[in-house]
Amino acid sequence: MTPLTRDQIARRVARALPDGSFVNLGIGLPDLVPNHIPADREIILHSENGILHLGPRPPAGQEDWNLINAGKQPVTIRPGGSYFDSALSFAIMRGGHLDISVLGAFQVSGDGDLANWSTGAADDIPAVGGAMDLAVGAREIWVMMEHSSRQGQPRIVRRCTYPLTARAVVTRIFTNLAVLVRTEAGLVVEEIIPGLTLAALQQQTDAPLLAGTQAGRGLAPLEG
Amino acid sequence: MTPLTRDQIARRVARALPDGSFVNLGIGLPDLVPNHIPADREIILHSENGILHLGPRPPAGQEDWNLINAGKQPVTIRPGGSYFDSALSFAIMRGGHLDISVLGAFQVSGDGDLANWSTGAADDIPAVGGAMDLAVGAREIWVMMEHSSRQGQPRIVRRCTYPLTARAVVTRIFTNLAVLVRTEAGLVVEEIIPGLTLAALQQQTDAPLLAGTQAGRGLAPLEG
Amino acid sequence: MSGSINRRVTRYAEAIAGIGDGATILLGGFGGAGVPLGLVAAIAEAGLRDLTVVSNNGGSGEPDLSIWLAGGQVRKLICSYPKSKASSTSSFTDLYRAGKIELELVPQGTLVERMRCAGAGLGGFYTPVGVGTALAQGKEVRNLGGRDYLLELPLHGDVALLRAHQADRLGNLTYDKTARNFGPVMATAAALVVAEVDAFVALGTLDPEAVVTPGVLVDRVVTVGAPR
Amino acid sequence: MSGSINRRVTRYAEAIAGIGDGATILLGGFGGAGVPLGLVAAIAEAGLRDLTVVSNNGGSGEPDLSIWLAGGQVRKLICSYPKSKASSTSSFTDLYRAGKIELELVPQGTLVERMRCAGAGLGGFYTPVGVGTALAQGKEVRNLGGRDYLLELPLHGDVALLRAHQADRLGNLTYDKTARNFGPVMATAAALVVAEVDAFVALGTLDPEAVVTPGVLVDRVVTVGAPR
Repeated sequence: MTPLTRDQIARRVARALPDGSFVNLGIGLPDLVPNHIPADREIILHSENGILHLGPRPPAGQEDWNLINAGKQPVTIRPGGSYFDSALSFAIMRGGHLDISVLGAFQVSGDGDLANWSTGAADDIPAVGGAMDLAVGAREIWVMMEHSSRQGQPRIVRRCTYPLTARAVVTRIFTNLAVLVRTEAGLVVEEIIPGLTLAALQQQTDAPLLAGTQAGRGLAPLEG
Repeated sequence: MTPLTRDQIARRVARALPDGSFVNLGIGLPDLVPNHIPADREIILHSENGILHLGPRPPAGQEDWNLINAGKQPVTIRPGGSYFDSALSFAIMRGGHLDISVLGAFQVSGDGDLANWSTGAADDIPAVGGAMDLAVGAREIWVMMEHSSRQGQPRIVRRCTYPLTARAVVTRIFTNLAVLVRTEAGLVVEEIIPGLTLAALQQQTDAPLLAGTQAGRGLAPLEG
Repeated sequence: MSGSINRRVTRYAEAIAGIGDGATILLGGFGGAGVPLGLVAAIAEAGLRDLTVVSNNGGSGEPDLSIWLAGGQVRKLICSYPKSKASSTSSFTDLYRAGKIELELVPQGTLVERMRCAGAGLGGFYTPVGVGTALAQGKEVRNLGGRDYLLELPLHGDVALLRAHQADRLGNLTYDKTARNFGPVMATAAALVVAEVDAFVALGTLDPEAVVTPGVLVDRVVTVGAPR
Repeated sequence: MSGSINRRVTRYAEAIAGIGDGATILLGGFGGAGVPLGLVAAIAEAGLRDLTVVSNNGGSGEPDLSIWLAGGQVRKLICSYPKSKASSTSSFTDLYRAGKIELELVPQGTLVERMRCAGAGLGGFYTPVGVGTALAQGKEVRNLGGRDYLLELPLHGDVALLRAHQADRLGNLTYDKTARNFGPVMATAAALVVAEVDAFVALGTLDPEAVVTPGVLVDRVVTVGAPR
């Protein structure tokens, strides 16, 4: 029973992105996704600072600091890309024009509430950036994160204790242990790493889980 | 005592446009203004359909029907001109970015109310276009019109009887008889055609008039 | 990259496939500039009925919106300037006087801003335009910062039909001169966005700085003169 | 045409002339892209105090907003992301922890939309962003069409300081790649708009289709590297 590595989570997410989709990748764990997009799939990446169809980081020495992503890192632009101002960029995000927004998170609730912008600690410098905008508007909001915190606390919870980013938005969760989908009935486990039982997964999860099989879906092995 | 012709009113308005100003000219009487702009003055014209720095109508046979003004007539663009979409065009109008909007009118009240979009007649096809947007937002709203209607009714009134375009917006009125400025104290006549007395002008004007001299301004002869 | 995305369709019938009776159509153009005449003809030919049409103008007697009006295809027009020089003989005038068409008259800047509002995922906005006029009837008036405003609500379309200049297979668009007008905003405000273009160009041809409508907003592109 | 309009100024001192203590400054840029570093330096040198600064970021330790913060010039920051990797040692962090600076934290899309609202002459707008979060505190929540929204108000500047790519004497601007970001909107939202550009070009050089900020929105242009 081996939890996925961060790169394996990214690989699982990358495989789930439909061919031809327009996607925003948040900063943090989602940064790893582009490295794993299958070669036969055309995925158009958007970044909040006003660019569509980002390409990879350029070779050292060829960075253009006017061509960066939301993480302020140098990137490239692919043929068919475009630049636009922040107003249009956020209209694209908030207006439901992106297929998927992939975000990191501190916590997700069974109701799809998302907490990913602030730990709420007293000495934390508050900073929201585009997090709240990204969490509202895309047709699907996916979260990728470790299943538990470094202190071993569940991150999939009945109710978020960290400050909320948005309510009832997350549709799918990819962790190092499982893939979960939010349904009317609740959180359904669709994939689980081989050797881990649903009962054992539930022990590491605060929100109640349904097996894919219970929901009439298969419960498949999670592979990175 | 000769009232100004339509072209003379246009010439008076054109002389009043400050060098370097950004101006929107409404349809109707304001159409005549560009012909009279003094050669040593640079006036940048805006049209609501998304163009800055319009030039004159092209020679016959060289019309480009993708290059038109708000009156749907073919125009040209001058060096330093630009195209933009309707959202930005109306943001420029409504957001106070134009120096002057010059409009035709049916009626103007002493309080600066403007009526220029509908006669209110029962069989009139209602059509507002950009009239209400143009009447709100420019730093100055100027009206140019005949002093009286074809039926001899005053067009400068205590209260507009035609449907309003906007309230308390007009700052200056150019007619075939006079130039008037709206002040805190009321409508001040700044210029009047030679031979016409203020009393005679008042007879053709429903709203009360103040002489420029009363308001501590000169009362100058109106020349087209 | 497999190049799997291709917004181009080769026939007008494909360009308008799936648009049904009762649809709300955002129709681009100001006067004669920016009206997708080929798409207009295709909708006329398809005989769709009961349409709600959002258009700055009401048809000029040319083969524009006029032919939908003449064909009795339009139930309601949302418009800033339904009059035209050809008004006295236009279909709109006849239908309106006969009470056979519904008109929602909207100041032009409010019209475009309501579509932008829809396209940007906002719930409404306050505008000073129209305060104290007949067009404020039934609208909430609110004083904010000492000035009165009207509350205006988003205006969504089921479909936007646009005229653009160049397009690539990702759906990126440029426009030609003042034919740009409502196109870029309508492209944000409809569930299905279809553009009729002068030219379809290879990917990488369009300058990323000069793309006006990014492809993420566009679903189908058809070239002017394509077969029905 | 006499060519009497000329937005160009030759010195940074001229570019910032008239900006006073207590001004609200809209400062362009996202991360390091689009920050007008020469104008930032000029404001620092002028020693202006008590500034309210609207900026997406809070300074990175580079000679950006950081130098105004370090110089104690900023009373209040309106910002989406005041943290930086250099946070633990940044001026903002120190000032904030010491209670010496006021922070208004605004989601990035709301920040740009509030400036657009101001620039477009609107009175406010309803956004779904932030509903049910700590950033909704004190804001009106309103259900429109079945969804909850927050009322957000326009954000005006006394001054906008922008970084653009090319300019002509009428003030028309283009931008370079993702350095465009907040520039085009900030140019609409301030009483005085000053752009620092890579190059000043002859009138007629810029393609009218590719001008992003029309000159009507711009008051002064200074070229990077101009004398103080």
